[in-house]
Amino acid sequence: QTVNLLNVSYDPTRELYREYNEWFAQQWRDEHGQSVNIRQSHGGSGSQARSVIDGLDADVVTLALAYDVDALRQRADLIPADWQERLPGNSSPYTSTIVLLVRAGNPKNIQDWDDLVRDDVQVITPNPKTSGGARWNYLAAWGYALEEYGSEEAAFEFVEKVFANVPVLDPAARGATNTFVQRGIGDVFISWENEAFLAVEQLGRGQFEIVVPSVSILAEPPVTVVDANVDRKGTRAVAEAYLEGLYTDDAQRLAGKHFYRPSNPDIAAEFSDQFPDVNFFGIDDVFGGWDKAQNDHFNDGGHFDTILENIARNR
Amino acid sequence: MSELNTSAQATPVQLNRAAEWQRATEEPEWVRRSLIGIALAFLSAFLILPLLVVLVGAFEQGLGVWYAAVTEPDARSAIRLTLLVVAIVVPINVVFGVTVAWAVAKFEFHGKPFLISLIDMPFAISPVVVGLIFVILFGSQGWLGNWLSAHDLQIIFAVPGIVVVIAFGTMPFIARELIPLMQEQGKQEEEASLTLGASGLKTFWYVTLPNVKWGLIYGIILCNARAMGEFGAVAIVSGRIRGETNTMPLHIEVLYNEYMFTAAFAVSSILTGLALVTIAIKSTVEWLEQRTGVTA
Amino acid sequence: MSIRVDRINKRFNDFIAVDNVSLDLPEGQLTALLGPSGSGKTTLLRIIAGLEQADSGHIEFHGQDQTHEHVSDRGVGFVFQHYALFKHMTVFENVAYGLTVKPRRERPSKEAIRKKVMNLLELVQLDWTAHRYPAQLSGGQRQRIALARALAVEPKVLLLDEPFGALDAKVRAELRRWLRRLHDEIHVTSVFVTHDQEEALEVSDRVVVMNNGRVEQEGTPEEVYDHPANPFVYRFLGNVNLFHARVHEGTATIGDLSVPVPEHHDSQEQDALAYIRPHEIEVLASNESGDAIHAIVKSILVIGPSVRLELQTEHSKELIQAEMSKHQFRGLGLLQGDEAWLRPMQSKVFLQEDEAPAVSGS
Amino acid sequence: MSIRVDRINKRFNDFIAVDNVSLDLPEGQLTALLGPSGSGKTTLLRIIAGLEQADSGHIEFHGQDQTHEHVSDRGVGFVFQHYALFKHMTVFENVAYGLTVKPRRERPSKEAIRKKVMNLLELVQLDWTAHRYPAQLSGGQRQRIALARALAVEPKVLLLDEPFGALDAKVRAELRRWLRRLHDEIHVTSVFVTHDQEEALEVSDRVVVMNNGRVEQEGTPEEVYDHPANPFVYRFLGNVNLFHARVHEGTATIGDLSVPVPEHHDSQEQDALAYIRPHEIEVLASNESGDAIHAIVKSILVIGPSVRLELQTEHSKELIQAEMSKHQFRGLGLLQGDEAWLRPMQSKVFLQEDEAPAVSGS
Amino acid sequence: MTTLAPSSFLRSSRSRNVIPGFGITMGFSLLYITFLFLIPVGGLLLFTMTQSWDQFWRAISHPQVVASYRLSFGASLIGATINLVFGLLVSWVLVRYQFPFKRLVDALIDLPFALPTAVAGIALVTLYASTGWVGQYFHVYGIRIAYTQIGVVIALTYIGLPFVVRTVQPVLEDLESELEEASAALGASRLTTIRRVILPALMPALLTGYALAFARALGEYGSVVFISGNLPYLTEITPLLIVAKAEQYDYQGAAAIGTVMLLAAFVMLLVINGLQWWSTRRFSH
Ligand SMILES: Nc1ncnc2c1ncn2[C@@H]1O[C@H](COP(=O)(O)OP(=O)(O)OP(=O)(O)O)[C@@H](O)[C@H]1O
Ligand SMILES: Nc1ncnc2c1ncn2[C@@H]1O[C@H](COP(=O)(O)OP(=O)(O)OP(=O)(O)O)[C@@H](O)[C@H]1O
Ligand SMILES: [Mg+2]
Ligand SMILES: [Mg+2]
Ligand SMILES: O=S(=O)([O-])[O-]
Repeated sequence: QTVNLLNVSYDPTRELYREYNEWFAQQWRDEHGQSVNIRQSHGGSGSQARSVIDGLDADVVTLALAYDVDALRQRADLIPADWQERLPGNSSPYTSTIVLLVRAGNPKNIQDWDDLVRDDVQVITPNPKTSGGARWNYLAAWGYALEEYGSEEAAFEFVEKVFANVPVLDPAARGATNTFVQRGIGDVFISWENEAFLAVEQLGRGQFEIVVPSVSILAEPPVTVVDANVDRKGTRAVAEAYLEGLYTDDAQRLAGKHFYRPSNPDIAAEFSDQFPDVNFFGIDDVFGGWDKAQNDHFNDGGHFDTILENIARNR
Repeated sequence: MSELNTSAQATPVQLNRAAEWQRATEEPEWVRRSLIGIALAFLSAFLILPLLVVLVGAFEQGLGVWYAAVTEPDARSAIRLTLLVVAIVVPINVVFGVTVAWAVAKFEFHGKPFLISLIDMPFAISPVVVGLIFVILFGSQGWLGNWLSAHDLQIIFAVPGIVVVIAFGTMPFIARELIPLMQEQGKQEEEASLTLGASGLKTFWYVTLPNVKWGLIYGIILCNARAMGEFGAVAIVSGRIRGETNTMPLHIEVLYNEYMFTAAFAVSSILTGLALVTIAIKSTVEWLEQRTGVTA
Repeated sequence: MSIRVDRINKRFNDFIAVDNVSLDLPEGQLTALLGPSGSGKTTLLRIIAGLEQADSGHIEFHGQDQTHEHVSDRGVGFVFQHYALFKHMTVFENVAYGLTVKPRRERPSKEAIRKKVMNLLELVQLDWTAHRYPAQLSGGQRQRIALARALAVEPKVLLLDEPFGALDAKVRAELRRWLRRLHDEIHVTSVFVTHDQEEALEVSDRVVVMNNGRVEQEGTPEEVYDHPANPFVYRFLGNVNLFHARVHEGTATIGDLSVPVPEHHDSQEQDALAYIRPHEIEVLASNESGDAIHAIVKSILVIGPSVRLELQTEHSKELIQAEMSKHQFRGLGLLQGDEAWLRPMQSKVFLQEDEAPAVSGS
Repeated sequence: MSIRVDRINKRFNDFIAVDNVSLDLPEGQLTALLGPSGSGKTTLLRIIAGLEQADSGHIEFHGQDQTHEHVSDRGVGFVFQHYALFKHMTVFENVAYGLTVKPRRERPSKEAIRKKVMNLLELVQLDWTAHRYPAQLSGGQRQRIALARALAVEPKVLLLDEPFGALDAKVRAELRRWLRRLHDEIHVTSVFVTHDQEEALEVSDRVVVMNNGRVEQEGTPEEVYDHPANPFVYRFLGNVNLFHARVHEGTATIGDLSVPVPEHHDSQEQDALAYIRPHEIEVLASNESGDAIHAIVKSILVIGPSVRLELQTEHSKELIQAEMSKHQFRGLGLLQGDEAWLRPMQSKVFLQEDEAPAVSGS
Repeated sequence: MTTLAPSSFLRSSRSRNVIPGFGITMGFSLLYITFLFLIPVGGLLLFTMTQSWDQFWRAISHPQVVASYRLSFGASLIGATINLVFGLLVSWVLVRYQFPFKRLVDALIDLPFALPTAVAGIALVTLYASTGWVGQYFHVYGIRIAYTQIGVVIALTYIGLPFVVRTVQPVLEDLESELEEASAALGASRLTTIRRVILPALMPALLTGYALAFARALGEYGSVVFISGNLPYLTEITPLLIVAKAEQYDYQGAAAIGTVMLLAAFVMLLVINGLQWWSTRRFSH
């Protein structure tokens, strides 16, 4: 008989998991003689976590950031506290970063984060309140400014200026990509690296260029089994195998193919041509972990709300 | 003036030219033309152009691509789910619409205006709020969540939840078409039928129903279209499981978010096509009926 | 099938629509319920049909209590003022309806239904409209179809609510003669509602005059016309002139004229009003007998075969109307402004406290 | 203001609604346009008002050509069958409407408007309704308000399209007398449309009888009633009996009875029909003079003040109707089934080829 | 006899009317409304009340939320007003004039009812983005439509379009031409007749259509998210904010704002039905 597995994921992983699911199903059948049917759900990372908390029957979640996954524990006790220790690399089988996507020939001559605060530049990013990717965007910019200008105040001011240049704030990463790519709005799109590649390689060959900023954040999209659900459904084995499979060489290559940075250094090396070197900083180092970051920046009354208020006041 | 008079006298039986005289209920030709022009321009901008966008988008890359997009398994499943939901929701709403219209139109009771307002409410409630309501009620963190999971009942993120929010949002359509119609019809034909010995059910079937047939069909068409097209509420309670809980509008959004614009428009074109076909059927039949002079 | 209406009461909220009405409507007769608007005619008729339930009282058909029977079991034929034909059915289907909705066991065969319907359509002289829809017929034709439809189920009694009310004068006049002839042919006990006194007098075997939910008088058309029981009926059944009079011991005096009123033989010098219809006034060019009422001719109106004079007297607030044939009028040789003398040929005197409120203005 | 209708033609698609009609309507008179349904009365009235355009022909008011004037400039008052009152305005606002829409220069002051409106409302005896909405009035009251509204702008001519058509019999009878009196007071040239011949005869100074878009006859009510120009007018103005007759050199023979018909003095043994109204037939209990028509009394119907007999003779396909007063009838002492003899007091003989198609059934 | 009260209640409603079926139809209707509507909506209100007044007030009066009200109400008002004007014009043209393809145009009016709002949103943004079919011509003059408040207004106009037309059309069809003729005969110009006779007669229908279009626009989500820029304080509509709150696990805040929307809708409907009741009571027989 068939096992059903539900993978609740965030927006930009669609293409990756479509291919990985096929690979895994094949693998599982070969090894266990059992067919597995993997169902996918995609959306903004936060909204997906919310659905799982409210009862969406996910066996595994593969979200954009640890905070959203941790919400499954904090709000519904679906996973144990040590969930992030269960798999290598903070449970992130692949990583990514935030880059800048500009139009072909880089007409606005955008080279680094500093160019995003120029008056003549329009910036596209989704809304950090609802999009996981956007929170990485925000934190990347903040981290850059903190390093460059040395103070929290300066970083605040910098990020405020960036968001003051944002004309459209889509709820999720994919909407923002569409806005920049399809509708031609904005001069620079702060984007997941993988989304940026997708745009350059597939959506509009020759129409876009990737600009790698001097520093950026190391984005670790984590994965986990949803213990409460798999135990109830009796799918733990296959669910765990599904996630562990992500660390196999084949899967790591798939991740690379879909422009995620493989966590396995050997496989990563195979893709070194594809991924430029970036000066990374990590969320734990700069922001003291996701909980604190979320609390300081994104929760109601956090820095981001103040930034929005300031922008509205100055407009 | 004098010239006109003399010519009139010279040939007294000349035909009066229409241009010299303005009918009391009509506007001058130029006003008429401009009004038609403005109205058509407005409708083109707001109705025809979006329609064209969908159709052009759908067929831009040829019929083959269109066909592939609408027969792809996820699309098929979205279509199937949508039709399933419609097949549940529309009949329930027909029954509700007909019964509530019967009660409201044929009987006097206290609180009638209040009841009518209640029926109207879903028109005005944001779909988003509707979705939220059912998450709060049936979500696993919600009030009935524990009980539901204890009994292994899945409402939201499954077909029942989608059915419920769509039924909620489309509740007024049929009732609102029928109530004024039945009120206007009055009770005399029903009374006539009863005096002729017919039972209540026969009276309803042979007399009431044929009289409100077109209102009912129109209501069904609208209810059906709305049920197929409901987005905001479904987006919140569906869980967006590909091939499983994605209705057509959600599937369209998925496709759009996967940069498959042609496919998105192709699936949209099915919904649009269904809407157009039902609208076309409705007006053809109306026209036929007018021509045979049953209503005059 | 005779109809017995026994102490029927009906109120709507606080309004008494039918007030303790009892009636016996004999078998095979055509009875008119006549009364002004709002007098409760429709309500009473609907109670007889079972379309409305009385608050108290009984309805019997041929001695059988019907009070608790449902309308669909009473076997009444009901004809509505606005026809209430089924718009979406052809004339044929309309007339056949009552037969086709019978339970299967009692339902006649298709052929039998067809025959019966065509017979009825012939009866109402509209067999050629069988395949039309009601919308394609004139008002008068529709009303005849409504009648045929009611007759198709062979009702025990036929009830008609202002059947000609929606039709125009000429068609109405034709149709009422037609109804009379039809009734003479089929002889089913019938009750019809009207507020047109001419219609009631011309068509019916019996007239029931209603006012304010009560029966004011009932009897044959001649009885109620010639001997109205009270001022209301007097006024309601036609134009009437009012003269001031004094009544003393069985004699009423209007000016010089004395009229015997034996019914008031015990009155003493009481103010009264004499009711006299326009055609019951004899108009004289000279006061030969010396006991006529003096008047001045104010206007002369020739209406087809008859002539109406308006005359001024001292004994009436308003102008007195007198009617006569053109022939008679020519004999008088009166002109506008001339003097004339009036002598009532027939009259009815009501003491002042008797007088009912005037029939409403319009 | 006199009205002149000059060779007006109007067709709707292929249907000729008004067929070369010319009329002169004298100043200050009340003219009735009388005719069956579809005869073009409304169309003609609307052409006079300027609500419809004639295909050819002219309309003149007091010698001034109006053919190309817009309705709002013709200064006509128009009263519609269904009142056409403005529902969202009070009675006062309705009547004031025509004054308030005048261009500022011509518009009377507020106070003047108020006065005028209240005067008009008094004229139609409805000043107490000023602040009501039309929905709160009865049909008859609404029609009087419609009239007041039309009069407020002091129209040169007043046009009324079946003003009483929507009212019930009793109210209609009252309102037409009221209209007559009103017209006698204000004397504005008026045309009103009706298909009720009694209404036309009673109210108007002149009657224009129309049929199939043409004028069949015009004249005073007495002229058209007493001397109908053709069989159509004869039938249309009231009940009529038809007798088979033969006409030879100025004499018509019905059975034993000879009637002089000088207008047919050159006819030779021609088949003809004699038209005789029910009240123009003298009914005798015995054939004393020997020249009456033999008949059998088939039915006797007492309708209020008069009695209608239906009699069978050999000289008419249908039953003959005779009418007389109850008084006369009593003198005859006839019973159903008795023999009787008929003698026409007045009649009109039309040769067979003259006969117009019968007035339609209903 | 102990059950006298309820049974006599049922009897009394039946005795007034020989038409059968009151009990069963009324019963089913009430049941359906209760389960599908009253209980859920009551649930939302109860849920809202589980928070303190302070919490509630803070949630609904946050400046960002207030800004979204301003946009939602403002754009809905403008959209409904545009629909009022053009809806009247369109129904006038459809009822009074003849032109080619009239039936087709008439049928198309229902399209916004029928087209899924997401599709509408995507189609509208395709049209009105600065690269879009229409938007590009405005772009030349520096006018942006999509992603601005104008875009929101356009989406809300689109989805409310049928309401005014479909409420006004039947009234206009039934309007007796005699009223206009009477007005003309009394000397009024065409414009005066329209202003003083026709418009007042259409007013109840216009208001109903206006209120329905407004109420519907207020809650609209699917089509707007695509075409509005969703910028907080600027182009963020209230329903989006409700969604955003829910996504951040703040159900109480979402419910609080949802309750405000619910009450607004309820007030709208009360106004509509009140107007109708008032006008039928006053002007119709
Ligand atoms: N369903 C009802 N609810 C309240 N009042 C009613 C109802 N039906 C009738 N009435 C009132 O009862 C009274 C009698 O009405 P009914 O219809 O019997 O009069 P009618 O004699 O037929 O008058 P008309 O000649 O106008 O038809 C009227 O005053 C009417 O307003
Ligand atoms: N607008 C129109 N289009 C087509 N035919 C019309 C129109 N108006 C009137 N007619 C036709 O013209 C003929 C005369 O109509 P009109 O209304 O003048 O008759 P009428 O004498 O007033 O009849 P009624 O007594 O029924 O009102 C009728 O056969 C009618 O069908
Ligand atoms: Mg009645
Ligand atoms: Mg007419
Ligand atoms: O899918 S996102 O959460 O990155 O928007």
